[in-house]
Amino acid sequence: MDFRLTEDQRNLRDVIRDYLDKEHGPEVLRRLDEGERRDPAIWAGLVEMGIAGLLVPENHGGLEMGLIEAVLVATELGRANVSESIADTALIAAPLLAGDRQEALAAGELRVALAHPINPWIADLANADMVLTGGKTIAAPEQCEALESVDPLRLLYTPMSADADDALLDRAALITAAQLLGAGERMLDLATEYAKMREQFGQPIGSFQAIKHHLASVAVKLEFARPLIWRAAYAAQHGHARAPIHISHAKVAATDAAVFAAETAIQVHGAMGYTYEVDLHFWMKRAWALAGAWGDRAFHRQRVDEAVLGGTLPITPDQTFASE
Amino acid sequence: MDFRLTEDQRNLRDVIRDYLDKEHGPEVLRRLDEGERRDPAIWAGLVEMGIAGLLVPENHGGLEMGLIEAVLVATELGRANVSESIADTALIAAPLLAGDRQEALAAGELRVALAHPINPWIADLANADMVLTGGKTIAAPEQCEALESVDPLRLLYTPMSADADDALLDRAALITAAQLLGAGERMLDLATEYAKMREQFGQPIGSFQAIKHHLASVAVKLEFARPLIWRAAYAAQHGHARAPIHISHAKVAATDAAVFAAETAIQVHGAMGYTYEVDLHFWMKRAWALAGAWGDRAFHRQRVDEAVLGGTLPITPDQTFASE
Amino acid sequence: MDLAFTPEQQEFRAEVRSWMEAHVPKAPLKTLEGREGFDEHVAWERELASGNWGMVTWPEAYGGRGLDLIRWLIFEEEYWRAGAPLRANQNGIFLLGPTIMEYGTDEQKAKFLTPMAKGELIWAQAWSEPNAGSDMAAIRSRAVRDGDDYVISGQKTWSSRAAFADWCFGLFRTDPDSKRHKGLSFILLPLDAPGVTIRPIRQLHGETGFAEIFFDEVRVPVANRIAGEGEGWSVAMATAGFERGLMLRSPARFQAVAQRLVALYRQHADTASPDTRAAVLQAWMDAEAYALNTYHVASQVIAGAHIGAEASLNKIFWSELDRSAHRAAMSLLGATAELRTLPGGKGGGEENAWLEGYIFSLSGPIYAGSNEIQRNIIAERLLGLPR
Amino acid sequence: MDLAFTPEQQEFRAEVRSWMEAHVPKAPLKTLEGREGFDEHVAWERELASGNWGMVTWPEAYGGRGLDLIRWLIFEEEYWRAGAPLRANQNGIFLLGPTIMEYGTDEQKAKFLTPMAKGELIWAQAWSEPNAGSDMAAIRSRAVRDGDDYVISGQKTWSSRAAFADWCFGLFRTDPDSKRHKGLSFILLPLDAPGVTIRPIRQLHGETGFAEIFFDEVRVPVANRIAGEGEGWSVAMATAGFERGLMLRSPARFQAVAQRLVALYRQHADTASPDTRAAVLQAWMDAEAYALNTYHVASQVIAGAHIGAEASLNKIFWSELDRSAHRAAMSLLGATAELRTLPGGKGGGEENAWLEGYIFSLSGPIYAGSNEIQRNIIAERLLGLPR
Repeated sequence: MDFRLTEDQRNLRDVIRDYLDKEHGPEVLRRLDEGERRDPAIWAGLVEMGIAGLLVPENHGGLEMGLIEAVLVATELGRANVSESIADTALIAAPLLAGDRQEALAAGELRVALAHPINPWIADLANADMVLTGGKTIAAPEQCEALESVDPLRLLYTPMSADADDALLDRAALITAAQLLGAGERMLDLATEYAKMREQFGQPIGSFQAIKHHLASVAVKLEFARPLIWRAAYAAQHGHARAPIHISHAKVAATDAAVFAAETAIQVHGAMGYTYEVDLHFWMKRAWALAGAWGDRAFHRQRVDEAVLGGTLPITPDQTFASE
Repeated sequence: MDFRLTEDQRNLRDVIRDYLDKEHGPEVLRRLDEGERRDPAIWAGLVEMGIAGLLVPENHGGLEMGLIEAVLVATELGRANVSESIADTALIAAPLLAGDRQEALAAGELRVALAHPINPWIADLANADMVLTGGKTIAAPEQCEALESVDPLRLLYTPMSADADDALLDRAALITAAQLLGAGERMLDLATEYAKMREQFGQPIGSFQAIKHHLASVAVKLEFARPLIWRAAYAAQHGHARAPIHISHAKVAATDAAVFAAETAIQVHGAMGYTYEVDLHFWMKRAWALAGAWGDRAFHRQRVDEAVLGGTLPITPDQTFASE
Repeated sequence: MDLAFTPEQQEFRAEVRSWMEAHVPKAPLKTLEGREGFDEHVAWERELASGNWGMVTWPEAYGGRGLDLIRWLIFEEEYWRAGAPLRANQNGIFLLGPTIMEYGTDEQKAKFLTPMAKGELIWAQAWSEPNAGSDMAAIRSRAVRDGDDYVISGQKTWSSRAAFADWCFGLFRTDPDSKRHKGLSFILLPLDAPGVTIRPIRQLHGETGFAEIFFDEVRVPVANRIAGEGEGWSVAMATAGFERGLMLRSPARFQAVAQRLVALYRQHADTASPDTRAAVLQAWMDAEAYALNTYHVASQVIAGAHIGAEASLNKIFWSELDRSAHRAAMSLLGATAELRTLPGGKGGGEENAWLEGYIFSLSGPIYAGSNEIQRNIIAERLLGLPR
Repeated sequence: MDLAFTPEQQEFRAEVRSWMEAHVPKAPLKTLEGREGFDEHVAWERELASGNWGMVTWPEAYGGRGLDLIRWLIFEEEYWRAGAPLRANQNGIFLLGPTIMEYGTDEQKAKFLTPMAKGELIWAQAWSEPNAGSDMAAIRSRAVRDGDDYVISGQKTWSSRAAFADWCFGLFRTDPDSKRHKGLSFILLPLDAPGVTIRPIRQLHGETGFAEIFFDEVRVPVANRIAGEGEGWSVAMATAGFERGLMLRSPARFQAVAQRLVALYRQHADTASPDTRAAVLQAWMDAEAYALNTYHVASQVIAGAHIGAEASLNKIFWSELDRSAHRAAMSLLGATAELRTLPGGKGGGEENAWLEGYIFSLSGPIYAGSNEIQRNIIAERLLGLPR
């Protein structure tokens, strides 16, 4: 029992974070929003960093890492508001594909869209090379209709038939939870920086206790969502029977933390938070979008509710890490 | 349409408040708690003030007032933490009794205990002259067993068979809501006074924004519970079909406001709030007790839920004062 | 206490209802925050004025009906019951109009009030500045006296409606050596005056309801000043009082939101989580409480009472209620909450008004004095806690 | 990251489980806040010590087992799983013991630690004073040097356990001219020393868990001072760090509360309101999150990390979780929530532990540094906001 990231895991996180801080700042989001919204150079950079092949076995050209590493990277993608379909392709679909496809995927030559009945849309379908649904891959359609998300950098399409697949749903919900956590962390950072700089009544607003307490409450929410995501990743990686419950729990906690971070961050920013000029809005919109993706709060709460209040899950204090 | 208290109503409220401020302060609560918990002199004083006969017709020796006046008086009884069975007898039972009994009641010579299956206890049964249940009065039993409430000034007894009676339940829930409002108002006063006086870090704690905002939030909750109680009283007085829904709504709002006031007041008091030495605890305990009396939150929320979400109640904006 | 409407009030309600049924646009207008939708909303203001429904609380002399606040509430109930549009004219009706009636000269009343009532002059606010948001006394924009004119320079921001409005009103520093609340004057000016530049602020959802206004030596007659030079702060506080008070936030509007939310809940009842179900019911209960409190305050105002810091209780309650209601709607919509157009059957779906409403509701606890400021006011002025 | 227990850890769990099953009292003890119950709890401490379970994290040299924090967590899980009593000895185990190990002399270690481990010396805290609650630096009680003794005068309050404990530890002003954090020393003394008067504080629910301690020229050897004269503040801060940190608030305790709450919900599922159902689930989810975070922090501490202001995150989380859980229980109990004894079948009911627990939970956000102070600490030290 050692509930810490390994040195390798910390290095991975830091390397990705540093890269994205340098290459994928708010100015990139603005450029994408005013342009084509996807940029092959960004994709290439993420592939270059090894993210495409993160979960692909070494003999297929990947890094053969696991779900812990995947949620760490997903958190960084959320923190940087990356919108390329790298999370869907590399962190969700990759292990569910056949070996030859994994090879192309690790090389950055394959983009996979994910179709599941829980979502009324398919993300990034137009530029996908194939679609994963119901446990198999099918060709992407010639034509599809674009939907408009509140998040300008999200590309959603409809309609296309989708078949259920629990493994896909669980993995996708976990990776989405990690992205929500990252978005929440970034919003706390943005609001904290703003509170240090913005002055009213002759002093930084961050010196007012009301602002301090708002931001402290966000910090608490985020701090206690994080280990839920890590445990869920570990349990899923190790095939624990209760992993789906842990994933649902993590998705609920990450959603609540991110939405709370968004509402608090805009309150701290005041009217400025309401503008396109400050960067906050990109993350708020992503949080609102991901809140309902891959199972909304109601869906995931219900899964936990059935297990816990329904009595199917043993809940004595010694069961925290149980595998059954 | 005039949603104000009349001058008579304001005078009534002020007279009762002044009387109770003078005659029924915290020192009286301490004396009762250390002694017999009931005091004929307090009862006599309340009768003298006309409360016993408040709702009794003039030709039976009463003041022939209505439910608006009853909730105003009940709010003051809650604010002063009066524990005599005057609310049960005069504000709830009186109009449900036959004329000759009302006469004795108005004269202060009759105390009525209320039995209803919604409560697992009967308050003040041991010193009641009769019991009202199921729409009729029966003799009080020779013997009964005392229960212990968290509230030292509440006298509860069991068991005794009780029959349902919607009219009794509704009136009692309304009067209880008014008492909860009064208790909440007093707790806000107590916490505000404490915050002005108590110093930490070289200044009154009431100058810290966190304390200010806690208390402001309580003020908001109370302010918006009050008119709900008044409307419910008016609707019940005028026999509006939706009066029971209004009463349930008022009970929920008053309970939430009073419990929130209690939790906030103890937080503002800090460790002192946890002691018997400051007065706060009398009102907190009363709030906790009345929260579950005459239908708890779940019961009353459910009644509103069935009407509103269930769709039986018209809810267009013009229906606020509808009588159907 | 009398909670029954008089026969006259009931007749009035029937009159409003029948007019609204005949005139309210069948299809929703485009958003007020774009040019096209703004023009549609102005056309609706003129339609309202044609029925003499534009400024029902104003005196008849200025184009109103001289109604008391109870009838205003009845009017609003029927207005929202009928699903009528947002008011392009609300700055004029509720903020500037009452201010001119209280502080304006006869000439100012004649010049401004009737066109306003007719929907011919749409007003923008010019309060906030980049460094004077919650702290409005930090205003720097200046108006320098030059003969019969002021020459105005500076910048205002967060001006709602300014992108499309005709005139604006705001505070300017007429005494350059003054500090804080002193030396400010309340001045009106046309937004097409030479030297005025409007820069729409792109909002987070891409619309442009707010704007910055830049003033570069804009000449404005002294006659456009309301009340005395240097008296602007107290005039503005009276205006802010109206704003924070009940008039701008009609309870019927929130009751209509709650009603739509209940309908949305019924559509999603089988998948709603228990906390969302509770939140829906709470939103309805709170909208009711807000309506009742407003009737209570209105009754007091009719009887001559002055509403001061109590308005802060209202501001907090409606803004938090509105946010909670829309948050619950977002939860009910789940995976479709993020879509700007809800999936429909053949022929496409409808605009996701809940999403727009949620985003707008987040501004409620911020504008017109942030809820942090409102809680300070309650604590200090109503509860008497030390500053 | 390795979230599997080692075979040795599993064996350890089995060992604790089997001992607890054999030794935990079958019937609940009387409340720790009365004399009789306190004695029962002290007897339980000695029972624990007889199995060498009293101070499992302490070094063996001082009567412990030298276990790391992961095993401590396992121990706690089994302790609460078995329904074992509250710890009378917790001030000693978690606050004073570690402080003496870090700052004490060899003589002090020898004199105090082993008796503490055996449950022979029960300790009370003497931190707060009437005017030094959240603001602990405002301490006035003084210790005047007189040869090899200090002569102590003053008053402490909110001393948990003091009504029945043997000794107390606290801060006293050894430099009469000093201000705030300076000139304080950390001193231990027996509560039966001449000049000490204990006045139990009657709590709101009538029990007397807290007490005031009055010192009237109490002579205490200088050898009872921990660390140097005037160094008391930094010693106390280290102690407070332990207190705010994970050791005093075992996650298993809250998981056990959540488990009981879920069972209570099942009994009342047909009448529970939707928001209460949601609150029950949230309490369980939060107790899980708290456990995970604690394992995370414990793993870092084992690897040598220092826990500073992060402890404030923990304090807020467990205290608000505990209050929410008990609030939900009160809602579930409805009309019976107020009763001190729940109605039972023949032979009477059981004590309403939820009511006592709710009242106790209200102290969580207050003591050990109020949650307002904790939020200040998070904002200033973790987020770097200006003071």
